Amino acid sequence: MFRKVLIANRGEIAVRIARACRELGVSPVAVYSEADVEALHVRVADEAYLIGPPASSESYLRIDRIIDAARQAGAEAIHPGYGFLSEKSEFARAVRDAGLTLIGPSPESMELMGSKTHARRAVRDAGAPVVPGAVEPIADPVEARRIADEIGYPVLLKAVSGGGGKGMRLVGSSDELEAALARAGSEALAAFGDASVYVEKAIVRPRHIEIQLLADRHGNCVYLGERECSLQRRHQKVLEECPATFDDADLRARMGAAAVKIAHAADYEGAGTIEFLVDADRNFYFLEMNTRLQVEHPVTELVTDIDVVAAQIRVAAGEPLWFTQDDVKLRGAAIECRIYAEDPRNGFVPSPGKITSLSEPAGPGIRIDSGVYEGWEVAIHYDPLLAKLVVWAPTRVEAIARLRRALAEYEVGGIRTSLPLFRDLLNEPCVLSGDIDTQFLDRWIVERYGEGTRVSPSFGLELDADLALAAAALAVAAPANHEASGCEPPSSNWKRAGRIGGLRSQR
Amino acid sequence: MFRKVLIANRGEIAVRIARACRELGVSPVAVYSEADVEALHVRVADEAYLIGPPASSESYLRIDRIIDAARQAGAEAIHPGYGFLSEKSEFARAVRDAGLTLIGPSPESMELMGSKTHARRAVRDAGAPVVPGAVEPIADPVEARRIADEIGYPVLLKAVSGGGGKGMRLVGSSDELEAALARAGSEALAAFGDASVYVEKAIVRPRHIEIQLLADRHGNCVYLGERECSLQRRHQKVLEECPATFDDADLRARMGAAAVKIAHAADYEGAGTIEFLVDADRNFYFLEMNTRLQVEHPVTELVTDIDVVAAQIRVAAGEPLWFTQDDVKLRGAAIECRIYAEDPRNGFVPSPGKITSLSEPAGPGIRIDSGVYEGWEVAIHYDPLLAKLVVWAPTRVEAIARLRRALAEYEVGGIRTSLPLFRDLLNEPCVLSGDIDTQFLDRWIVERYGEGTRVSPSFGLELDADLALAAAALAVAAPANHEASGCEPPSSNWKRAGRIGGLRSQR
Amino acid sequence: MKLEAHIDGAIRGVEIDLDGSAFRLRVDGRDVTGDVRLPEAGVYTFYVGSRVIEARVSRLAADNTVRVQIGAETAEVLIVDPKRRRPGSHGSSEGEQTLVAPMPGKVVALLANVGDEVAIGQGVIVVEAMKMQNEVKAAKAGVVAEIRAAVGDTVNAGQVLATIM
Amino acid sequence: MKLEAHIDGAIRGVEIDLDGSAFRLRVDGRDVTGDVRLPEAGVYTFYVGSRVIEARVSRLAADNTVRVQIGAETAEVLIVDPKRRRPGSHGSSEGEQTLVAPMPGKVVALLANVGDEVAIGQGVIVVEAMKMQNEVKAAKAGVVAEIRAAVGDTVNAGQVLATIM
Repeated sequence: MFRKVLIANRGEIAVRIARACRELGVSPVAVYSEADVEALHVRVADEAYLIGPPASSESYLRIDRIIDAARQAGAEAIHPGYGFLSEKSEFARAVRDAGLTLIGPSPESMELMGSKTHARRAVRDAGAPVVPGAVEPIADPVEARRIADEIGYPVLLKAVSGGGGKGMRLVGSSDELEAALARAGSEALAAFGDASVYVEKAIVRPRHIEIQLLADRHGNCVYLGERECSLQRRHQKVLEECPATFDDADLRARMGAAAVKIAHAADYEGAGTIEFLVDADRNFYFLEMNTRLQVEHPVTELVTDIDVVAAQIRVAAGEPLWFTQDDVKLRGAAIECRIYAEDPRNGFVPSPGKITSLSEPAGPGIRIDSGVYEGWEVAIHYDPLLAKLVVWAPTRVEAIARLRRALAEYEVGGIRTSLPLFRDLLNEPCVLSGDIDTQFLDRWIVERYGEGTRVSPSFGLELDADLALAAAALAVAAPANHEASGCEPPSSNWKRAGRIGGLRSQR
Repeated sequence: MFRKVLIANRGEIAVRIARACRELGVSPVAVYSEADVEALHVRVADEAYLIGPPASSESYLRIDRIIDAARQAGAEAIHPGYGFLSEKSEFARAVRDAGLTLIGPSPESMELMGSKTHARRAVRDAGAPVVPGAVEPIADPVEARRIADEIGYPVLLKAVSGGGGKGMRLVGSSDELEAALARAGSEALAAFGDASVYVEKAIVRPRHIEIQLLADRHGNCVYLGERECSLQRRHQKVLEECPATFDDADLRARMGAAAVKIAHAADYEGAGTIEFLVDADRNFYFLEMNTRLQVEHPVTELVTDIDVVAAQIRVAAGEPLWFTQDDVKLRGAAIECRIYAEDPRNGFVPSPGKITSLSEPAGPGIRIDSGVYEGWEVAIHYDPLLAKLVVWAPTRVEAIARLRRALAEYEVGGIRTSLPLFRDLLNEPCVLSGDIDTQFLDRWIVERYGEGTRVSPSFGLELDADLALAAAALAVAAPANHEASGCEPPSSNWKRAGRIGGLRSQR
Repeated sequence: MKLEAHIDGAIRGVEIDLDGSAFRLRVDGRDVTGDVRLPEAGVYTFYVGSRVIEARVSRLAADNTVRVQIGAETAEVLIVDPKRRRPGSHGSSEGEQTLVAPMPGKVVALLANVGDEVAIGQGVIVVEAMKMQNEVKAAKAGVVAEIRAAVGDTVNAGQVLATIM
Repeated sequence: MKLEAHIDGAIRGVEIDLDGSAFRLRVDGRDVTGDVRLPEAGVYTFYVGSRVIEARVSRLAADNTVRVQIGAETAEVLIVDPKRRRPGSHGSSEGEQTLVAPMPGKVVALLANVGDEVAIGQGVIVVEAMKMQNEVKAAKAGVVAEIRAAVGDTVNAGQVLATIM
């Protein structure tokens, strides 16, 4: 096992990795930007290295400084987390060239799976299903029409160099094709400096379901069930679950087998995720591979009992996987909510600022992976993910009840967060029944909140609504009576004589 | 299902039960003494009834006031928690007479199992092993000698009306018997107003292992594995685990079957626990039955995935158990630490007072069941249990590593707690290997801490020790620089120019 | 004391009096009496009859509103003292209101000019950060006295952008 | 500033100076320099070279000592300013020290009389609660000026039991 691991990340995931290190007896080393001197991921580390100014491009994306820090610390390995450098093959290569171990796959695996064309070919060669179409750039409208006719409408036009929905166009029939092609091309050029697009079959109302993989360097690869991540806002996941809402063991086995084949084809090592689209008939199609840890790994951990982060570190240290596919059993249901610093009731504007108070839920079946603390100033420079609330229960229905209870216990003071979104979502019949697809949330947000207009919530009970105003009035207008007095409540020997009297008088 | 449940308890267990109620869609109703107006168990309830002054005898033990409160609230059922009225059959009877449901067994079951003599007879009749001896009070020294000779030395003298170690005497050989008999009798008289004692075989270096049961009113009863509670200080449990440290499936099955037989003999309903002593040869002997929820139920919940508190409420509402013995599978290992407000390094003196800060561990595999919050004044009137830290991991070794990590994250400011005890215990080879018995902890405390003298801990690293003094000095002598400035840290745009310069200069 | 609560576009009168821990509340003609405790900073626990209602209150630095959470439900309220006709007690000197940037970012639009009358809640300046736009709104009615930022300026959190008299 | 740390029966000299967030520490002839931050109340995060050491500090109301926790390890320290020869800055007026009951309970023994000299850490009064006895100790050396409790008295937390000059 390693003696020291440098964590090339920040926020909740850096804290999560530091905890895994401690439990393995490994000393965690942090890196940080000037904005993160007092960040939680620095506070929980044994050592920390300043690597630059706040901008990511000058700090968390600086390969040279991160490798220098690892060398100075004497760390044997680097955990990249997610985002930042985690899927950059040049980082993986630089780490290897420095004689260090990257906790993740080889740069060659990253490059193979990072290229849409190569990944698609590898997946097809491995016998796993891909979305019908061709990822090669199309030469002209005639070729586009030929391919579209072949695979059948509706089709999707996608930017070859793109991602995140830009340069993407849905084409319902052949007479829309030419105009859509022109628009997609110019959007792609504007966004990515490359006008080339390709054509693939549009999967109508697809679910996003992904398979978590773990592979060692001794040829073993297992899948740890699936995750349903269909609830996305503008292609960003907001709530994930394990198992998928329809919990189909046969589909899981087929998707898992396909995912393992793909991993073998990529000569993959470490934790990775194969994302699939699943259509209404439960056909699944390869979407892409994430060659790193996912934000949503905790739901898999809770349902499979396998610590994915600890496993990453152990296989990177050369250990063979200590369990087989048959040992992986799914039990119960887990749901994760991503708590972002953004205002769901006002167009999801970012809400940085100081966290003036923090109450986190606790008790049975609750897990909080947080990167913040009371008093921390959420900066504008980075991803707005503050923490993840994850619940587990024996059934999905019970997990939802538990999540509702946990959300009522959760408060992040001083800033707006996505907590109200989850409270609202749990009143939505389609979410409760699992009747969702990847476009569901975007539609629902427009229906529920409108676009960009603040929606004021209301209380179910008139008494609660009245007391909410009373509390606000007391906090603003009479702080001297309460807050300014050092938060000291009135004497607790005070007697509510009327009440106890009332009880007594009935006897 | 009930609409409202009154929780006749306080502290962490009342909060735990309120959470279970919320998850079942049941409205939790609290009762409280004058000392608990702002207690957490009141704050998390929908309704709360003041039932008297701080002294338990005037509040939490007042059957009349609690039943009045339940009537006023319109609660259909009462959950007694543990301690207080939970094992008082007169309370169970009063609840029944009031037309309400007690979440627990019938008064008849309580009475049967609450009497040592009757319980022992019932257990023996059910074919389960009891400690050899006779629980009938002995008439004179001659009879005592006859019984002791029959069962063989060493023997234990125990008070018939007693419990908790008082009036208990270990007798190694026949020539010690008469003097021990006299002392045990006078101790028993002083403590319980009843001098009668009985003789049973002394189990040498026994383990305390107990079986968790769940029974419905439809004749179904299952056991949820065992718990090892051998680490006790003066007969008070401090650390519990599931499974037992030796994790013996055959023993578990035999003890479980015996426990179920006993429950059937008592016509038992609800959650209950059969406590056994287990000797070095893994023979087990019935010790007593606890006819209520146990403090340590979370370790069972984490290893079996069954929510014991929710199950109690559901079976009390008439539901049949929704799983069979075959469905109960143990996985992984769970350990619970009881965080008490007492000072382990100074003779375990109680340490009431205001909790001035509170940092609780989080992340994977951690569960906190707490009854306190930052700013809460821990009162002298009640049990000193503040919270329970419970960890789960796939193996006991990993659970210990996780517990160590969690203990480093845990801080309760302003008062002394048992946290340092657990940190010290996890450095003890016998605890790590599971080579423990019910007397282990009392011996170890004397060896490690001496009796009643403060032990000052020391830091492993000189730098840590020096900085500890620096922190103390800053906190005491320069509060104006820090705390008094509203806890505002220096600007986070501050540049640690030297460090980043150092990194740069190496390139 | 009598206050105005601006919530969801409406203005509701709130009258609350404290006597030790006892409170008397009047909202929209309804009277509520009971006790209130502050077990933690920002936490108001109300005891009304046998009911316990706990409200977590937090001032949102971004725009001066107060968020109140009871159970899973939340509301955002702007409290105004009608005697003084200015919101809450948040820093501005008598009669003057400063609008500050809620976050570091870039000014992308001015929605009012010096001399314009603005209503409560009316947007005055738009600041963009992380590709999201945020309107800086007037927390009281008045006249724009000064605008200290121009379109294209980079601003820091807390920087004064405009004043309203 | 120069202070004394009373820890585990020994007295250690502690000299610490702050310049913004930079600190210079001298303990037992060893020098340590670095930065220190206070991210949360009571939390001191030290940056020494590349090492990060976080100390959680809490004043124990029971007996005026300060507990410091670093990782899983803790120490209890009494800080004394030798210039003023009185511990910490905990409420007592110059030259006078009050001993208070750390919890509600019953006085079961007096270990010193008015006029007696007492040393730092010497027990003066024993209070019992929950069947456990607790010695109330002198936090500085001095002479017992007054004893305000008798054996058998019931006392409240914080009640003054004795004063030491």
